[in-house]
Amino acid sequence: MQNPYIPMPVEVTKIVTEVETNDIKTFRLNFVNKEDEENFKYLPGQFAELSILGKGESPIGIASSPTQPGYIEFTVQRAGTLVTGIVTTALHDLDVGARIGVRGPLGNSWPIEFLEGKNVVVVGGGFAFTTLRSLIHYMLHKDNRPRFGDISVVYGARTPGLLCYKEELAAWEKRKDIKMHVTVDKGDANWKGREGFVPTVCKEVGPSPENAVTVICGPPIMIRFTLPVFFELGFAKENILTSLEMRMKCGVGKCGRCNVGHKYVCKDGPVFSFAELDKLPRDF
Amino acid sequence: MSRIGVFVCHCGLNIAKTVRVSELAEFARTLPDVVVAEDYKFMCSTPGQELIQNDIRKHNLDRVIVAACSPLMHERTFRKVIENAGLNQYLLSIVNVREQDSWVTEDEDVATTKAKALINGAVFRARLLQPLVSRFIDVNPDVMVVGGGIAGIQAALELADTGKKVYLVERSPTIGGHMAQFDKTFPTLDCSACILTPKMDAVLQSSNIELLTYCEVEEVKGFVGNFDIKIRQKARYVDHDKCNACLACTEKCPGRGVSEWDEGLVKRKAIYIPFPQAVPQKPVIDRENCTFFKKGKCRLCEKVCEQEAIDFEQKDTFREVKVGAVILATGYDLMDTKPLIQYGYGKLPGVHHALELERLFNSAGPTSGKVVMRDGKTEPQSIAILHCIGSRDKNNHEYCSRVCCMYSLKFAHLLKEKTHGDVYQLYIDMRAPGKGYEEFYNRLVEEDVKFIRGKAARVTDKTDNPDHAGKLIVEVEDTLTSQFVTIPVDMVVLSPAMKPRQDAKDMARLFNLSTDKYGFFMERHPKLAPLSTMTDGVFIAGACQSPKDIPDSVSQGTGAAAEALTIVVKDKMELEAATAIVNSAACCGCQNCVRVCPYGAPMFNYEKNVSEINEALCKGCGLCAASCPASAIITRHFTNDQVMAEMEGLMEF
Amino acid sequence: MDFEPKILGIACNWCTYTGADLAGTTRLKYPQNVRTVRVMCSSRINPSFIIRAFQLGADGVLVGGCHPGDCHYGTGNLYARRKLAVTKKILEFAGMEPKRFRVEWISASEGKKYAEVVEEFTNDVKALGPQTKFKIRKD
Amino acid sequence: MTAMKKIEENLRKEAKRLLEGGEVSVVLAYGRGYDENHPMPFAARTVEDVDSLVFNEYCTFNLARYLPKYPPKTKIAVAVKAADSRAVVQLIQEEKVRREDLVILGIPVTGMKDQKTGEVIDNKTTCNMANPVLYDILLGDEIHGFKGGSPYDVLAELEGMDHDARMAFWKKEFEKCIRCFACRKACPMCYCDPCFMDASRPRWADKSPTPDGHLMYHLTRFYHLAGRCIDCGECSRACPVDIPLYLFHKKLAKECEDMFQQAAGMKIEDKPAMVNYGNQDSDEMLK
Amino acid sequence: MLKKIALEKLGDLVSALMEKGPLYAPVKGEKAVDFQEITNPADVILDFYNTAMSPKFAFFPQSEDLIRYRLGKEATESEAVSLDAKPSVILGVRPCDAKSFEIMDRHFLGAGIIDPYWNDKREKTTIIGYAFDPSTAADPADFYNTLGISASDTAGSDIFMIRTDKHLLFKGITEKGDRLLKELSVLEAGSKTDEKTFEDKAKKGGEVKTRFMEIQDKAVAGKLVQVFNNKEFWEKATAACISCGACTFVCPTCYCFDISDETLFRDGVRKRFWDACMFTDFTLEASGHNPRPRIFQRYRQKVCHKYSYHVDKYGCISCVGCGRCTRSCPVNIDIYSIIESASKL
Repeated sequence: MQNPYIPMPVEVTKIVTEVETNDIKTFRLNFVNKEDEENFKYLPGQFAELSILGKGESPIGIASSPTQPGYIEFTVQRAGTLVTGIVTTALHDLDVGARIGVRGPLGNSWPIEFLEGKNVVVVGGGFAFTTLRSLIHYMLHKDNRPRFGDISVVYGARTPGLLCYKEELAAWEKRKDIKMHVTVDKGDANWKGREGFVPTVCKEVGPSPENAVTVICGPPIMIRFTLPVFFELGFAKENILTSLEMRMKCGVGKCGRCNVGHKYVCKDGPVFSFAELDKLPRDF
Repeated sequence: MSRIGVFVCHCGLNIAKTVRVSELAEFARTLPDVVVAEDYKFMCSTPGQELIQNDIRKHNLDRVIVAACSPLMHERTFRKVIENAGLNQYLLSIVNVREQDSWVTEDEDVATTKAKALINGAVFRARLLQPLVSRFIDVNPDVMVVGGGIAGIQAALELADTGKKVYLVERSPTIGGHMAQFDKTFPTLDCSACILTPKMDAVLQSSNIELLTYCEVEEVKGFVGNFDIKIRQKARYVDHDKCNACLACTEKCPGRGVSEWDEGLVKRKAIYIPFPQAVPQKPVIDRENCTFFKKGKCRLCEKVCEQEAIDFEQKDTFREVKVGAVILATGYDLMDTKPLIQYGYGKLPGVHHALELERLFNSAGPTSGKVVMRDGKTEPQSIAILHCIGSRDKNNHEYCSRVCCMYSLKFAHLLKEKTHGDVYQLYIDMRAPGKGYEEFYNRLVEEDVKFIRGKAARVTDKTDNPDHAGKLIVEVEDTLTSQFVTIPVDMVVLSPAMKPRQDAKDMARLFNLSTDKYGFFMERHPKLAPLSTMTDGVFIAGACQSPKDIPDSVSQGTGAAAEALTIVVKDKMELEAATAIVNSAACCGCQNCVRVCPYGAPMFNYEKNVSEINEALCKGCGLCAASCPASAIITRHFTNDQVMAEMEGLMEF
Repeated sequence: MDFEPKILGIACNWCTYTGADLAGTTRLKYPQNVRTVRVMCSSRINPSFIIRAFQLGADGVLVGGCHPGDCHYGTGNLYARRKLAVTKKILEFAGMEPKRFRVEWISASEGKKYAEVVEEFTNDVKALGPQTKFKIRKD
Repeated sequence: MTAMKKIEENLRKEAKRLLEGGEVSVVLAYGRGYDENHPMPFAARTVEDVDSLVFNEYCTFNLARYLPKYPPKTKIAVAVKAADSRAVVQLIQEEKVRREDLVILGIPVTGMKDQKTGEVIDNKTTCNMANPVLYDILLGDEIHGFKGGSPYDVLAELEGMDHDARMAFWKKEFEKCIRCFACRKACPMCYCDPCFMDASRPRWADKSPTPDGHLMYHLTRFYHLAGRCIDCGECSRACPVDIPLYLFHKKLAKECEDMFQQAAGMKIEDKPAMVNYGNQDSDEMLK
Repeated sequence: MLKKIALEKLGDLVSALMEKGPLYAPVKGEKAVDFQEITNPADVILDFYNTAMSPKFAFFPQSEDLIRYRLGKEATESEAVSLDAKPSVILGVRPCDAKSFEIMDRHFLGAGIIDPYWNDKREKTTIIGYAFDPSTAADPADFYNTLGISASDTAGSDIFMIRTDKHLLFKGITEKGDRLLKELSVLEAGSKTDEKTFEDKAKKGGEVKTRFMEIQDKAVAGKLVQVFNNKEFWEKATAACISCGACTFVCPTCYCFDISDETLFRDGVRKRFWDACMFTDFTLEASGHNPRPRIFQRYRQKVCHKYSYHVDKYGCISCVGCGRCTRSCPVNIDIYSIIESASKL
């Protein structure tokens, strides 16, 4: 029996600093043991605990897609300003070649089967785009793409420098099988793209609720203002999905801190539809 | 993880002699996160600095540890070094393996073990170091010089010459200081007044110098670049703006006070200028001796003053002066020799102290330059000059006052010239280390001055020897012959110790300075920063730091002016970034920080119920952090976790 | 082998640390058991540092600051004195030998005093033997 | 009618008057618990609530503990026994509450009992004062001539021990600690939230319940309470594993009184001793 | 299977059990009685009402090492702490506490993930339950009857022990219990009379009355969902709460834990240890956001978790009415009273 508390060893093979403020980095990790890699079967939307012994663990959404074999990727924001998060700071101090641990995959995923055959509207804000990136990669894979309807993406950040995955965004822009709407709150001299807040852009884009599902991840304020837009467009709560964040420790539904009602976000989540959330006590 | 480089300095043999430096570097290489460790002969030298910089680039270091001399010595140097290599200067940790290790033991094992522990502590701490960004503040371009003696005058003139505005604060009614009392100066024997008064006049004439005589510093606020100093203008009772310096008032005045300038040998008027060449040439009223103030009537001065400048209603006034830097040149006091009853000063009229004799020599002095006994007419036929009165004396002042040997020789020469009497020098050691000093001594040896090596034990007027009746008997053991000798003389001159100003401690407190164990102002470093103090922007010059002669005081005045210039020449200056800040998420609103801070930096935000620190006022002492029960205050560069980590590293091995 | 105590020193930058440097500049010789942490002021010392030092295995803790009245920050060490006095009472009542904790005011000019204090304190701690009361034992 | 009954009656009377007249918006006092011997702290906000107010010898709670959580300018009546009133005074000194927001209902009483053991606690685990040091309304008759020894008498045994024995004593006691933090949470002076123990940088003590962490936690907490502890004994009564924390607090209170000539919570105009210094301070205290 | 031993031979039994492995049994401390690992057979006492701390520590210690590591120059060496609990026995577990193990099993062994640490110890431990003395009135804080537990309930025990005037009677409840009983040669076989006595005593246990209210798991769960948003109710009910963790730490069915790495010099341990939902920082996120910043929210979480969420998730209330939380509460907050008044809303 696999002990769910013991991390698997991984090696950092690539580090990308995503944003100009240097506080968001993407880490590519390769499993040290082949069998761990084989056991690590995941779907977009799942997360894992990154472990640095001596510092602790931090639950991070998986940013890569299972369609990208050989490695897994995590995009990590350094937490805190005055008092920085111990684990995320330590992660940010890592160099290529460092060995850390991974526990996972944990939690549920974006409901792939539910999304199949539907149009998917992906809405992301800032750093919370990570598992959406995973989902997009997954859906765009040539084996998977036919299983989904239209894919459109609204992704926003405060400034151009704060957009993650810039190269991928550019590559997706060029594709015909995905509609990209990348926006920033405020552009700069070099910014030729769209300006405007995510909710406004969603309204402008105005996706049809017909056979469509939207997946939303972003800062609470963004979600608060984006939800009404989708309700207005006629999306049912069952068809609006999001990924919750709660303080987690064990990641396997045992330590008892990440519950919302009887659901443990780490095990029964993090992905919930707003219909499901409506049934839970407002305790998050 | 961090990428730490450790650089071990040999300091020639200073460190390498007792600390096994290569072993230290080897040890450092075994520590987690240490990417590179090297040792080198002189880390502070150019090749040493380049070594560090190359390694930073080559190994992509993000923390640097230098095991070398005390951080007080070279922290700034190495900060610059790493900054020039692209690292934030606060990502440096200095390990003191010289002053606190290699120099204080002879045992190699002990020294090396300790050095290892210290390096380990530094590594633990270095991991947690954070880059800090300095803040810049506007600098007030003006300078204040406190003390109008020769050092202060020099400093003020130099600064004024560069175009800087200078406030020269002097507590007495005139500038000039002790030097104004001297007749001749050693060893060149040029006339003191002749070289001093032009400088005093230059001060007066300089449009860049605002002379604030009869003033005292009352309160000091602010910090380097932005001092806010409150000055008390003591009431002069004479409106100097109106006064045209006719000095008619001083002629008519019936009041009499003791002349400070003449060391109390004569009286002066109650409305007076201290001496004829005083600057400014405008009188003040000595309230204690003024007939009007004592008896309620007189006002003769008022009557004779055509300018109507006399104002008995005048009160002390205050003004705030803003300056960027301050030079303290507050000078010295001469030790009061009365308590040394064995020398009889104050009891035996023939016993004089050095400054009294200076006045006797001076043609502007009470005797118009004649050396006579206190009766005003008798010329002494034999004179003994007693060195080291209160100096080099464990019971009084342990230090050497530095100038007495030389001025005693000067006295001998002048006495020979003026009296043709016998002159005895009673000295412990003859100290003549200045330029031309030894030659001066040799010249005096040839002038038939009697040198007796021994410290005078006693001066008495009691004797069984009828030949000595009426004489002062100086008793001394001649240490060259080991014989006890008694010398009958007419006059005894004491060369008392120079000591810190009586109120030096108060002054130190005002400006936040340290004083040494005698009470002289403490310099930041005895060798490398003799004019700087622990308070940034406050410099010291002259005898307030330790006894000095005129050439040294003048050099220091010039030097301090240059130091002050380094600050006020810039529009903006960088402030120490290691200040405290409140992590408001953890603040419990207890206000302890507000209660304890000596600088009033923390303020309580009643709306948010948390404290906030004004970093411009923060000096980074950390008192608030230690008083914060919730550990919500982060004292940058000395954070709780940095200190705790360093302790952990120090205690591991 | 003789017991060589590990002593943690915490010295203020302006007086005691400078005084310790002076002891070095004047080449005084004294025992090398004290490993010093430099802080800006003795008032920076959080009493928990001292408890922690003992937990880390320090056999003694020596705190040095400016003489009362001479604090570089004016009043810091006056507060520190109260803090450290209470710390001493806490250690003592918890059962730590009070002689393992010493506070000395050593000015920048008192290199000699620094050396003497270190020597005396080292000997005192040596006589008490290894400190085990607070020391964290990992087994 | 017993003195306690009379206090209860006066408490209800005054509470009613204050709430009715709108002088205060809340009366902090004691209410019924799940049985007679287990009353609870109770915040009466309406006249109807007043009927639930009780007072008996088990009403040991120090209600000053609840004061800092109210927003400034809330008018509060608070029932205080002697030690509790000292807590109020200390909180006023520390500007955590404002005197003008308070109506202090003083309870002069002796013979309060520990709920677990039924023992009278007067000078054992509390400061052994009978009358509140500060009050607006006294709910019973001032008590005269009450003696019962010094609050520091209980220290004799520990003070008499040698260092090793004392260490052994505290080690044994601290080892019982389960880190429930009831001591700090019950303490009227421990109003920090988060507490230093919750800090992640640095972790002052192991977050897990290790004996070393217990030592750091308790000793540091004792330090934080030095010169501020008003000896109400709540920490020790709150402790589910019966660690006699009051002994350490008493010892430090005694030492602080000796050194700083100031007892905690006696005068509003005092400045908290540990963020102060005095001209009479001498190096003797470091000996 | 029924076995017995004379009361005065308790020491022999204890010694025999100690030979089998670690034995946890009630020991009198200075003030309270608590389970401890027995080193001296004479320490075991059976004259007690209930222990101050619950026996959950036997499977879920307050602090438990997961990984030991050493920070190295090149890499961190680490080693998972092996799961090698020794077969052990807990003697003298009161029926309500024995019941708690079943509830905890649903959590630690349920929902598709088995907690290896709980499982390891749980599997290897034999629980000897111990009926409450029917001649002693229940503590006023207790309410195990409400949760359907009687003073001589055998549920959760492997062996159930009842004390008579002169003897201790042991009845095997589970296979594991029977196995142990067989191995204990110090025990005599019970006679028919003993069986009868056991039955009588057990029945008598049913007559011990604690506080009681009619409660149905599903109904109370639903009720609490309704009451959830009644802020006034929760604020008033928890006004006295000081948000310490005493109630959760003494509770036999509280299982929340925290995980933390603790390093000294360069050796460290990743541990898990009890945490409490009553603490401010329990849910505090790194961003500074805290979903439950107020005391009433945390207390509501505790009550709802036990009486509502646990029912939804695992099908039973996570409380056994042992009364410890009420007894240990520094301000006498009583969960029973809160449930009672919530039900009446």
